[in-house]
Amino acid sequence: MSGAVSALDVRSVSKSYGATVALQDVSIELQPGEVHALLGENGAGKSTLVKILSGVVKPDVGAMRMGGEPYGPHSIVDARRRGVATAFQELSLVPNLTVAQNLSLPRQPKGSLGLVSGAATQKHGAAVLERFGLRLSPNAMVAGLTLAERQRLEITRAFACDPRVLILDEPTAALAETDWLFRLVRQATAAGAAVLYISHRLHEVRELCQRATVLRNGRSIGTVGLEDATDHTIFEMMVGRSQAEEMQHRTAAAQSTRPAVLQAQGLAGDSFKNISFTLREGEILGVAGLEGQGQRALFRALVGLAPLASGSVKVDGALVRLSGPDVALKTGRGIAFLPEERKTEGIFPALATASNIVLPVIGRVGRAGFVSERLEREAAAESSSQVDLNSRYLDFRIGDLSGGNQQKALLARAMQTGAKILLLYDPTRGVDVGTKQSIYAAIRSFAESGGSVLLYSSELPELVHLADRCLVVYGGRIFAEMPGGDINERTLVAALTGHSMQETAA
Amino acid sequence: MSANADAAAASAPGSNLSLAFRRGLTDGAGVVAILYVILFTLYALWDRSALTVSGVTNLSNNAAPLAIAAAGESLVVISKGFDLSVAGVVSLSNVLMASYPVEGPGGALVSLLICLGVGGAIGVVNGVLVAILRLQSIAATLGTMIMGQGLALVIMDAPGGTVADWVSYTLTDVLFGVMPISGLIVLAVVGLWLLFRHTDACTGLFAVGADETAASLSGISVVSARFTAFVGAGLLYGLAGFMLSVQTATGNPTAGTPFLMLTFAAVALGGVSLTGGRGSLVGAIIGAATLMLLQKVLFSGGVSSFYTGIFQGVVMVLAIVFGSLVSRLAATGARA
Amino acid sequence: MTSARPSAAVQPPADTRRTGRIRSETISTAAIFALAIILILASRFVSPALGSWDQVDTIITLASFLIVVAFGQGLVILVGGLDLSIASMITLGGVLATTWNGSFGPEWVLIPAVLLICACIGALNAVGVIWLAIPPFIMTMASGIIVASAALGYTSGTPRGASPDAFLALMKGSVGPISAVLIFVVIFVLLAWALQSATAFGRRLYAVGANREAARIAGVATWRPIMAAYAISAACAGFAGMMLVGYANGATLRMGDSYLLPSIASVVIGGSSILGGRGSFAATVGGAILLTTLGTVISALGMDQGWRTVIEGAIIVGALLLLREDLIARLRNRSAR
Amino acid sequence: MRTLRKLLTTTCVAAGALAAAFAAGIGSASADEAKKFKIFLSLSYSGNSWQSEAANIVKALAQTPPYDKMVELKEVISGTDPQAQIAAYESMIDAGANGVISFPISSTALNRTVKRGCEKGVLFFMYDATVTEPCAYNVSYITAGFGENTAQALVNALNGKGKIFLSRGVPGNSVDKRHTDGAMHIFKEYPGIQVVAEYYSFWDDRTTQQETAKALAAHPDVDGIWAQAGEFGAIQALRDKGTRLVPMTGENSNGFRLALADPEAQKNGLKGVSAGSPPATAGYAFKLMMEILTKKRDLKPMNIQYPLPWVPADQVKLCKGDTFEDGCNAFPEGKVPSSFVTEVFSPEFLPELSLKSALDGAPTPGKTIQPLPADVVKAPNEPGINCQKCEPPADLYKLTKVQPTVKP
Repeated sequence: MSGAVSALDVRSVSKSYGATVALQDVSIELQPGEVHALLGENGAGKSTLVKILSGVVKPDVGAMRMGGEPYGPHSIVDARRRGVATAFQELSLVPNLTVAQNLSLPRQPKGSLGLVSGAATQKHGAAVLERFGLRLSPNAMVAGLTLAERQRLEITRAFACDPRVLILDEPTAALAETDWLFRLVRQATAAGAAVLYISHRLHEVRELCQRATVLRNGRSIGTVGLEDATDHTIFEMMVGRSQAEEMQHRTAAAQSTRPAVLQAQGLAGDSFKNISFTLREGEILGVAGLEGQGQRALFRALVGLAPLASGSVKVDGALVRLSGPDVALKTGRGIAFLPEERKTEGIFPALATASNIVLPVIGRVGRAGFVSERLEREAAAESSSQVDLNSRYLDFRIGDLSGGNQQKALLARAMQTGAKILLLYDPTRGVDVGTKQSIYAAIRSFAESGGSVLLYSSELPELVHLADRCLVVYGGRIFAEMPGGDINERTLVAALTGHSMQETAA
Repeated sequence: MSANADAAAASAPGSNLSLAFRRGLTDGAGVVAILYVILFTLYALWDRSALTVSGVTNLSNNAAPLAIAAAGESLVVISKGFDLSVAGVVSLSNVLMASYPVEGPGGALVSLLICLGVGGAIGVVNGVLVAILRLQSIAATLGTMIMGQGLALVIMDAPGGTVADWVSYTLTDVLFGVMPISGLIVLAVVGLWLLFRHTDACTGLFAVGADETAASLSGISVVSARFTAFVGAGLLYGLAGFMLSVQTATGNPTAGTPFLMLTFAAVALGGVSLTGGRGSLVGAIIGAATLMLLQKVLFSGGVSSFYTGIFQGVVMVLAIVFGSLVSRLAATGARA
Repeated sequence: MTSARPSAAVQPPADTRRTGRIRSETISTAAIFALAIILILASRFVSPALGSWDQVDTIITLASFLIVVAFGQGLVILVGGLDLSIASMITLGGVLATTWNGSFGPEWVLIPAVLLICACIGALNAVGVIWLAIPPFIMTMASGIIVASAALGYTSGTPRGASPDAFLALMKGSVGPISAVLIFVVIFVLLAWALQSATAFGRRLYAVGANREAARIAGVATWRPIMAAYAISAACAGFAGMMLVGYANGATLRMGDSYLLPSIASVVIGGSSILGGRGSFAATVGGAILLTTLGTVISALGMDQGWRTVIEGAIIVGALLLLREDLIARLRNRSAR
Repeated sequence: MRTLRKLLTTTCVAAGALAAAFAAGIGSASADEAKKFKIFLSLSYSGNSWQSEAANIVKALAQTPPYDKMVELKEVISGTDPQAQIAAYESMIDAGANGVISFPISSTALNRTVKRGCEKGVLFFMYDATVTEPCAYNVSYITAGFGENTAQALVNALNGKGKIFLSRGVPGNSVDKRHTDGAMHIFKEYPGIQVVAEYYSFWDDRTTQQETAKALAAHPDVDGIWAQAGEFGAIQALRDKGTRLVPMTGENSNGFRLALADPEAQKNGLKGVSAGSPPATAGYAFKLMMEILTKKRDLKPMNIQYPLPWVPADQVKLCKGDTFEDGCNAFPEGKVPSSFVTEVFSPEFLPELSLKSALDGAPTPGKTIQPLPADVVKAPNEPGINCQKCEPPADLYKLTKVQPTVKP
């Protein structure tokens, strides 16, 4: 990068909370018009850096310059005014306000006598939505939007203030297709903006970014040009050691001979209809679909979290009525569910990791209703080893753990229940490469030991690598079913978008 | 692209009108208003005097103090807090007005300013404790409530004193032979609220009440939102104390105590979500009016006074259940 | 499996994180009790007779009611609710225990029966909260009003009859030099603490309170702990009512009114979150004792009621400021370094 | 969805039922529209026995012939909230009441409404507590000097020196203030008397017991207690600490009178006098009102003083029967709760009443209403108690029941 004055220049910034060191001597430099990736495992300090750049927290030491000027925002608004806008990973939209209001926070357009004008707000909102090709009603309550819609809105809001530096933290976590986002990014960079792009999906990064800066344990390891860095080297920088990523296809055994453990017959519900499939013992049945194709409702319905309008579910051949997760656990060989949203549906931040893991079976650790700390820890340790969760974390509050380890703990909880049927909804959302490996391994060994898995993933490679068979849902229906051999990204993508029925059928 | 398509599909049912209507129901004001109408009909059926000017005037004079206090409380509740200090502020402003009566319109103004001053001051203290020092609102305001009650006792150790006659008679009177002035004052509060609805501060209030982190990441200052809520509430409590004094025309160091539970009942009845972020000051006001009306209805209904409590309780529960059902129906209806 | 173990490579930013919930709570608890003790010692300046064992004994006796009530209140708050019906439940417990005393049968039938009735009413609160989605605040307030007026009607204003002997013995009796109620309080606190902090049930309470949806997904039948919490709260209140009856040998209506706010206050001063999911009973006990001590010391001050009240409020605020979470956290980190 | 609908319907049904209940209520209310006096009984409900006894005897009298044929009595309970009582008064006036007999929650807050009622020709009779509105009849013992007399009695019992507690009533209440002012007027004269603790008992036994316990922790060496209602709690607090009792004065609870008469207690140091607020006032006020309504008596609104009961330890006498006969003034243990206020009866004013009336509000079989003595005792003016802007008499706090036996 030649002498052009950099859009953003961060020099040896450090930040620590109490005794916890989050960032130490981190430096990063963005050129105007470039898309710069920020890589690192969960807990490497990416989020902290984002917070500092966007003015949420102040660094303890370190210098920041923007276009040559010293840059030290004392609030988000200030940062925005100086031209730094952020789309946060934990979406920063206010649920009980409308799309339009959210787009104009914190200052809404004023009408006569300095009062907020609803009409103007709506107009402004509509304009923004139009400009960024978002087909939402400006009056819709954010609470009513799907996760993906919210993510788009979050991104749009960041773009809307035409920043000189744009920070996108995990912008695709909830998006299955990225064209829309990438187009926007390219437009912005073409206009000379610098983009700091944070994602765990390396293929996205390679597609979009020119350079990448890698963080590890709160330190900046270095910056590399992406075209001359192999995945291997990048992983090495991230996890500190060569990262052999081997994913062989599971030998698609003659699954059909194994007994069926979960049979769905003509299920219909909130946003899906006429869903039928059979999950067999030791099988990993993949579910592929763009977001909002009804898969979420389907999964929730299978553990009784959402109502079933019609259809029948058989577990171990017996007709069952699943009225709630607690019932599902006790049904047949047991059904456990790994939910979509870790923070809101998964963890109990204030409780220790061990307690989080054993909660479903808390009654079983100890006697006479009294919990034995020892038994609890043993049980937790046992199942956390299955998901390769370091046992030292067991005593921490789970809230203090990195997202990846939280996810491992939640998977451990699902296995802890002893259920032999797991419904995993996007188990690797927003977790780092290493953790993904551990989770894959855990899922496989679970299946090999006779467990059955229904697996939805927003990342196709996962399905390609893990699934024995794969269902493709589209518009709330099963659009295609492909046996292990046929699963590859090309056919999947085709099916996902609802095209080329005949090809997949063939 | 297809993603966008389904995104649009999911958020299709957002047509302006139905939305406004739904919001009207879901923020509770609608439901409690219906309840009020029903009760008032019963009351009018059983008591001829209900529809006379004096009847209406009594109702509004009776309800005004609680209504305004509830209005204040709802501000804090919307921002996801509890404010017990209402009891202290009402007592304090009441004894102040009775100890230092000032005659005439000017006097009324002076007294009003005193009351607002007291309320505002205690509101500021609450704001500092809760918004800045981040104490739990229910605990902090318990403290300020007790202090307020104490000060009231210091100023006046037994009921007595008189509120200036001009103030107490004029403000409980009727304008143009039909409109009770106390009612007008409540309407004024409603008007202020409707104006406030159109400020960034108000949006901030709701945002903070619903999701503090998201709000702050959206650039809203949580501190100032909370602070505004408590100060605004304090001012309204002061006004409530003023109206109470106007009605009772005298001072009583424990005058505010009954307001504590009643305001919360009114707020909840008015459909303001006690978990924050949802509700309307109007709802709280109607809720208060409903509570006061209920006493009258039970009286004219001739319910044995031992058991009036049972009816009050049942009505409260029914109102809430009904409200939540209607709003949920409205919501689900919109989704379908 | 051959895939590497990156998580091993991730150093936890700082091991002080290990000092999780547990220690911060022990610290705040210790802090509260410290405050109470300081108050007692300081009260010597008010009157030399204060600060004696005698005073401690008085305080424990007077605090015993609050402690019992606050336990129930604490459980309800822990599951994200609030119980405003306890005032009426205290009255109900007292009224039933006295009016039925003798007529209902032996005490070992009477007392459990009364507790059962209270528990059922508590369960009804839970039904309203869980299935009718009524805000706990309004549900318990309403049921409180209903129960109160029912009691009023039932006794037509004058509760008759005397306390069951068991509670006379509990409140007046003594084992050797130690008063019976002191022993009772110790046992009750131990049991209650164990129930909340060391049982599966307690764990579920925390889970449900912290994140009801997550608890449900994790396979907890969330309605059970919630209903249990409300039932226990009501039963505790009823029991406290009977203790009060034993203390004054007679019931009056509204005898519970003076315990509603203090019960909430002791829980919150004890550092529990009013929103649920956080808190320890030990700290709540501390809160209850602190409030009672404050009462005794204040009432010994030789100034008029107004100023006394002001000071009482000021001290409560002061205590809250001292027990602020971030202060405790700072202490914790320092101790962890 | 389906469940929602179901719930919705059920609530509707419930609401319907409620309305029906109302309808039933009004039915019964409008049923007997005979030529009866509409009388309303409006009381605060501190829920203690004093309040219900007062209410009960009024109810009992209203059912005693011939009143049972003339009176339609309706009771309204307003809790402790003046606002609620104002609303109640308004409703009563609008309902065309002939008379309202009431325990006013506030001495001043109700004036406006009372005045309005008077203008509409409603008789307002306040018993025990008072209002400062001149158009209402106040019937009360308050002006009879409870505070100063009991204080003097205590001083006498202590021979003019010692540490004492003041167990007061409700903070910010005018009655409590009047009593305490009277008492302090006496205590101030005796430098030997030292008030070491002053606390509020809310006129309730249990609260008195708890507050006294607190005070005892600070001052175990107390020599005497001056108490308002709730006094029996003070004795229990002393007993909780041991056997030692001290001289004390208090009001009229049966428990206290029994204790005064109990030789054991006397041996342990209890002596004193039982005086104070008599529920009988309510009955007296009611009969006065009826006599005016029935034109048997012509009386302009005024403040009427009810005699202060005064029973020193040596005059406590247990009743054999169910009412005060031949000078008895307390009931044997177990017959009534210890918190029962004995002064419900008055052979002079209320011969119609018996224990049954006081406890259940039922008339005494065979009794009929007897006329009241012709002349009533006018109460002296007391600012803030029974008049707004008026001069207190020069001899306010004059002793009427005891004389000083010790020089200051």
